[in-house]
Amino acid sequence: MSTSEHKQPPYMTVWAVLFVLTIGEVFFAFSSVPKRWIVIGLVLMAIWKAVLVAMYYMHLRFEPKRMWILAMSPLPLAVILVVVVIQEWR
Amino acid sequence: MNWSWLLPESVSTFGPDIDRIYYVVLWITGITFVLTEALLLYFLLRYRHKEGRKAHYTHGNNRLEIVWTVVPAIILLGLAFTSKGVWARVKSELPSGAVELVVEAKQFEWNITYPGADGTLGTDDDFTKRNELHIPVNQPVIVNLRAEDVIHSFFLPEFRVKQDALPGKNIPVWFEATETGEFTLACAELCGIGHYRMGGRVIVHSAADYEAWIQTEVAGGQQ
Amino acid sequence: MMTTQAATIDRVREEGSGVYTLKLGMWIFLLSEVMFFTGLIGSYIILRFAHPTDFADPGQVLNVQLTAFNTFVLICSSVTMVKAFAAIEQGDQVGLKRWLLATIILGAFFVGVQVVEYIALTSEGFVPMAEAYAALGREHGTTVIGGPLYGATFYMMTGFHGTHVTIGVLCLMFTYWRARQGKYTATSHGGVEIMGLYWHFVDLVWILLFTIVYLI
Amino acid sequence: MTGGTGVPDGHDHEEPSFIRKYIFSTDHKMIARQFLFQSLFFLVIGGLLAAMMRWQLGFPGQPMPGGGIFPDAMVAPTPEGAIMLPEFYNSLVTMHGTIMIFFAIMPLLVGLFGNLLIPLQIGAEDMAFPRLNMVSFWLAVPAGILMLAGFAVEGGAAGAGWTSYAPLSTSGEWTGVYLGQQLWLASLTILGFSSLAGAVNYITTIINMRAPGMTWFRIPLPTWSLFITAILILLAIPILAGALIMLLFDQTIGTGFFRPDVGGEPILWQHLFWFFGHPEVYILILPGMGIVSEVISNRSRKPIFGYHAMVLAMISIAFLGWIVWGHHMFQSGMNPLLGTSFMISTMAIAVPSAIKTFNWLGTLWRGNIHYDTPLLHAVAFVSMFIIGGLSGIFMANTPVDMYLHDTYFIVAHIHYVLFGGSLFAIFAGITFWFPKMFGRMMNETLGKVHFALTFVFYNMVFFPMHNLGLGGMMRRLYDPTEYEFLQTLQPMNKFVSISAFLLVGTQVLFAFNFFWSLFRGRKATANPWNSNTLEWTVPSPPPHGNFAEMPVVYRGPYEYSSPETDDDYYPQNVPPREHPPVAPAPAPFTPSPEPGGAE
Amino acid sequence: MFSMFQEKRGVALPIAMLFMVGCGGGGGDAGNDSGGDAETAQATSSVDPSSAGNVIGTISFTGPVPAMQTIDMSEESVCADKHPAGAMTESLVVDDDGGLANVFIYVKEGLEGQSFSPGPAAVIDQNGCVYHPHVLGVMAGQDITIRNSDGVLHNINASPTENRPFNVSQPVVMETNRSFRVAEVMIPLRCDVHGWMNAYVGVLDHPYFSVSAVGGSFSLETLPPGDYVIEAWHEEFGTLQQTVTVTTGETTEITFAFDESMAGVDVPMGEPWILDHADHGAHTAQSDTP
Repeated sequence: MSTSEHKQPPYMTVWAVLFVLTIGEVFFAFSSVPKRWIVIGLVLMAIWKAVLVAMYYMHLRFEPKRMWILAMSPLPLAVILVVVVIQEWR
Repeated sequence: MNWSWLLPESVSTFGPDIDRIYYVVLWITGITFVLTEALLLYFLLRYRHKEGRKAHYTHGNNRLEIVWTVVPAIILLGLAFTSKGVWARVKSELPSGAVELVVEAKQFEWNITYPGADGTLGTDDDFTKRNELHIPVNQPVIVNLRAEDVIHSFFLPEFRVKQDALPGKNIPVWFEATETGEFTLACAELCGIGHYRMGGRVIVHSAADYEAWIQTEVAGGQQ
Repeated sequence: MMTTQAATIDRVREEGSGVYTLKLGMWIFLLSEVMFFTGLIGSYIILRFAHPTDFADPGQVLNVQLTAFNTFVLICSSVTMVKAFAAIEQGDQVGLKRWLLATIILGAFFVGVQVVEYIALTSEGFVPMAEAYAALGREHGTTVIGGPLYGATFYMMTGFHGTHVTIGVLCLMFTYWRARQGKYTATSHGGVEIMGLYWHFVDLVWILLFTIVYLI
Repeated sequence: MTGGTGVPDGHDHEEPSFIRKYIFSTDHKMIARQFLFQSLFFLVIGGLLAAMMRWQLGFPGQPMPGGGIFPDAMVAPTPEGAIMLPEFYNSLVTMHGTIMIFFAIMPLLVGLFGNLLIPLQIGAEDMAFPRLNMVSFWLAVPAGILMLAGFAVEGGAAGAGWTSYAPLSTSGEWTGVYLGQQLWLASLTILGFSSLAGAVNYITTIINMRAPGMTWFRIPLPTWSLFITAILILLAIPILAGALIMLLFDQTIGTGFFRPDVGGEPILWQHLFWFFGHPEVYILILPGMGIVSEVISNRSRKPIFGYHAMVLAMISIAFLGWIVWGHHMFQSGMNPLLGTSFMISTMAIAVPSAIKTFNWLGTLWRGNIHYDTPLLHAVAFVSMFIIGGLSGIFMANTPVDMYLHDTYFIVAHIHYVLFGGSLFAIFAGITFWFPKMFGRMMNETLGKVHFALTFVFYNMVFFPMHNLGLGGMMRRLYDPTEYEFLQTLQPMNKFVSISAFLLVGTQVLFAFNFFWSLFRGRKATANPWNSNTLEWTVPSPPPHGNFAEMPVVYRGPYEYSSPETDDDYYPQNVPPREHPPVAPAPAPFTPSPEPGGAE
Repeated sequence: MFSMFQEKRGVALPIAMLFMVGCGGGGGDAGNDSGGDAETAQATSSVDPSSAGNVIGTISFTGPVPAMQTIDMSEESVCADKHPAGAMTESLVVDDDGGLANVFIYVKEGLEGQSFSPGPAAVIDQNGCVYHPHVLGVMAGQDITIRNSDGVLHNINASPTENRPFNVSQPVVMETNRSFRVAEVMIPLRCDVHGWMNAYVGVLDHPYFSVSAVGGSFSLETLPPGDYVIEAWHEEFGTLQQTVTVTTGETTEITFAFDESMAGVDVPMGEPWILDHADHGAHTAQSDTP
């Protein structure tokens, strides 16, 4: 925590990366890669962007570890819900 | 008044298996029930307040904790694993050489379509009966369960069969009668104003009678 | 970087989360928001998996270019928000107000674009009502693209995100008003930070929505 | 949200105006009392609805006594008298379930005890966000009004069951209920926001506002249970809210999420509902467990047996509770493989409950048990919860569930958990903390009589329901005698109904005792039960801001009959006798054992 | 349109939220006065009988007359006993000389600008698990006394387009009063407990309607002089129209001829209920699914 007391997080760099990733996503979505790979790639990029926002803009990177745990706690539930219910149509 | 904890006698092939599991559970829970409640009562009387007596000062006992964590876990999971076979057999394995019917539930009636003389559905000698499920004895029956409007539940108490009918889905349900006679068809899922009247009859014929019945129905339908 | 806050508020207490109460509260509220969007997005994923034919490939019905631009707007608003926070951390009142204003404008612009998009889509028959659904797509062909679930889930997700953005803008205005009164200082600016947390969360949700709804 | 500050505004000691003190109060104790009165009102309503249902079931097709007061949309006027209509019966089924769960039990456990106990037991002057707390209550009020409004609108109140399964609930064409169904959805959505506001408050308060020395494993069990409960609420309610809103759109603007006729998925509603619904079950029982632990430990003057086991059991319930929802859907056409895995996880979640039960027994063992009303109710909780828990194993078992699903066995089970469990815990809690809430003791004799009658009649009502279920009687039947295989059960239905009327009537005793004690009850001392926890270190009722100065905690909450003292109790804030009191360092971060770990 | 009345209720919701609390009662059922029959219900109107004329006529059906289907009521002994000869479906009732019954004849155009007020309540009786009459005409706002003479559970599920839908039940011998606010031709009624039970209600804002009796005869009496468009509606063969001129004191005679070629036409009617393959609703049900 105290490490970031004075120097500011690289807000503009993160912004640039987000911008590039968004452009990348759009082009990748309409590329001729097989659909499965498009989906995987897009999801990965989206997660990457989300993590960037959470880490730098929401300062998670500079919070005590217990805050990370707090913030991550609902994600397993989200996965459980979707993964289990989808089994209905397997 | 009927205070018994016995199930009504079952008339389907897998009925006895289900009942057996029920009675096993009944014994386990029954014994646990008696023991715990007796213990509770005993402690209440034995350790009731007396002037000047101080309670025993303890924060617990880890060995005990482990015991009463592990023992129930083993019993319960054992129960689960022993009974999952029956479940799979009833719900996910369809028998061969079965009579196929279509049961379409709608507010507030069961429309049962029979394959007719040729024994195949979808031909023009199919005929439909309202709230009357006729089946042969000692032969598996596959019911293609459907619903027109809302969710109903296809419940044959004596056969230990229960399956919700989902609109927009076709759910195959199988069972095999072991006795002839007349039994109950009921709706077990709240389906609206007339839910409580959405009953019907299950008539189990001997193989010969069933054939005869089909023939008469087909004949009746044509003229 | 929040230790100053935590110290002033929770000095003598048993140590809790290590962040000051207001911020902790916002984080916990955001957890429930996560679950809310889980419900909506999860239903969308499940329904799409169950009825693939009810949905369409990217670009057929939805205007990806416009929304990509809109995504960019929202990302920029996140940057301005975080700039506002950085400013007040240094006690820069003027910067705070400037950046907050920028965020408000960008957020409002995002909502505006979404409204325009809705109008265009409904005019193309892409509506949430099941019986009225008749999406002819952006080429205005004659065959209906996708099915009722497409319209319903789309408006459900984007609509609720839009609502969150709108609420965010209103809260931002409130924050701006307080900033105008000089309520925030270098040592006490919890309001700005939790406002930022909410705003970035909304941005984060949109990043996922944009990918899942528009691009996949 | 930018409104709240980190510091609760609890320090101003000038007398607030009547409005701020009794109506729009931000004092957690007042809000707790507001929840108490609102919930008791709804408890009465729910009970009356149940009584009407039992009339129809015990005496089907016979004119309802006093049925004449109901409008023609609810009853059929006949020469003999007014006979209940099926659609009205369906409304009763639905509203009884909804009101009891969402407007009686849940606000009593969470709204009342959460607000009352959390700040007092952790040594905080108030909730973290007092204004949010007030909002939480004042959202619950309109929600309740909307819920009851259903009875006043054309078509009557919601009639698709408290689970409101789609597509039955998607259109009045199926139920005959048009606007009522929408009011039901709107009401629950609003109530959801109320619960969320509460949950955020509880969690934040417990994490960040504990008095010095109040480490995680010195927190009293009621607060622990409410902490877990709040987490479940926080994560489960939003799912329900989403589903409710989707269903509302299906009804109003005609979307097709759950409507099969336009390609929607009715089973998705069931999954979303029960993904919320199972955590909800624990939301409804965990606080009860906490209260009972407190009462049993206190009244048997003995440390709670296996405190850590108790806490860990609750935590494991909080985790396992998320992967068992499918056991409500075994017969719903769910993928049978899912059925198997859900059966296994369900069996697993029975274990923590067993642990807690044995620990309660262990607490009573070699105790010094005082037979006060709270203890009687608490013990009733344990013994009834045993029955409820055990009967659950039957339905958890998929093959057996094929027969028992949607029969009265389920009805018996849920009432053994929610009435025999939660409600007895609530009686225990109210009688136990009544002095702290109102500064007066409740009448002991009346309390004991009320307990005895309630306990007997309660079992007369719900135990036979097991047998009804085994006889094959389905739930939510307007007239069971329509099935001849159920006619043999009719005598038992009569018996149950009569017992039910007696049970409802008995509650008048409680109401009388409650209000009589409110004004005439014996004045209560600060610590009438010789308890250890912090709420008893302040006057009854506690002043605004609770603690004169911040208390310092030296030990766990259940140090009863400790050898270190001559008394049989040892309050958490009493400095150890041997060495002089050492207050913890006022440095911002005293390290503490805590899930999540300190840096 | 199904979704349309949903939208209506959607709008109703927020408003209802506001002042729902106060208003008591279960709505709908005002009073319990049973009344005469729709045909004889003399509506008070501004028309001077002395200057009025009549229209009478017959409805004929040409083509092979399919045998009427018998209804299997064995489930409901109460009703079965009331039909010793066995109950017949009423969707197509033709007598030997081709007179078509259960046709709804009404003045479609020509009465613009005139106002009429409804007469006493019309009665629709559920007797022997059959609606009597099978086709009923009423005026907007006129009470309809729905009677259950069977004493077994019936539910009356009305799915109109313009009016408020309702779905009420009658578990015992009893009466319920309902009314439709605005004109609508036709509103289907059905009983979900007995799948075969259905009826149609034509709601008009004037009293000039009639239902063809067995044999196909009908009459529209005391019409003011003028030109009218008369429409005949049948649940399976759709509608026929013709123009007549009514002159004072005269009785104009017209005939409508339905034939089997018209079977399966899109019958103008309140939207049929979802997924109904059971009977007449079927053909319009398809147009429902997107």
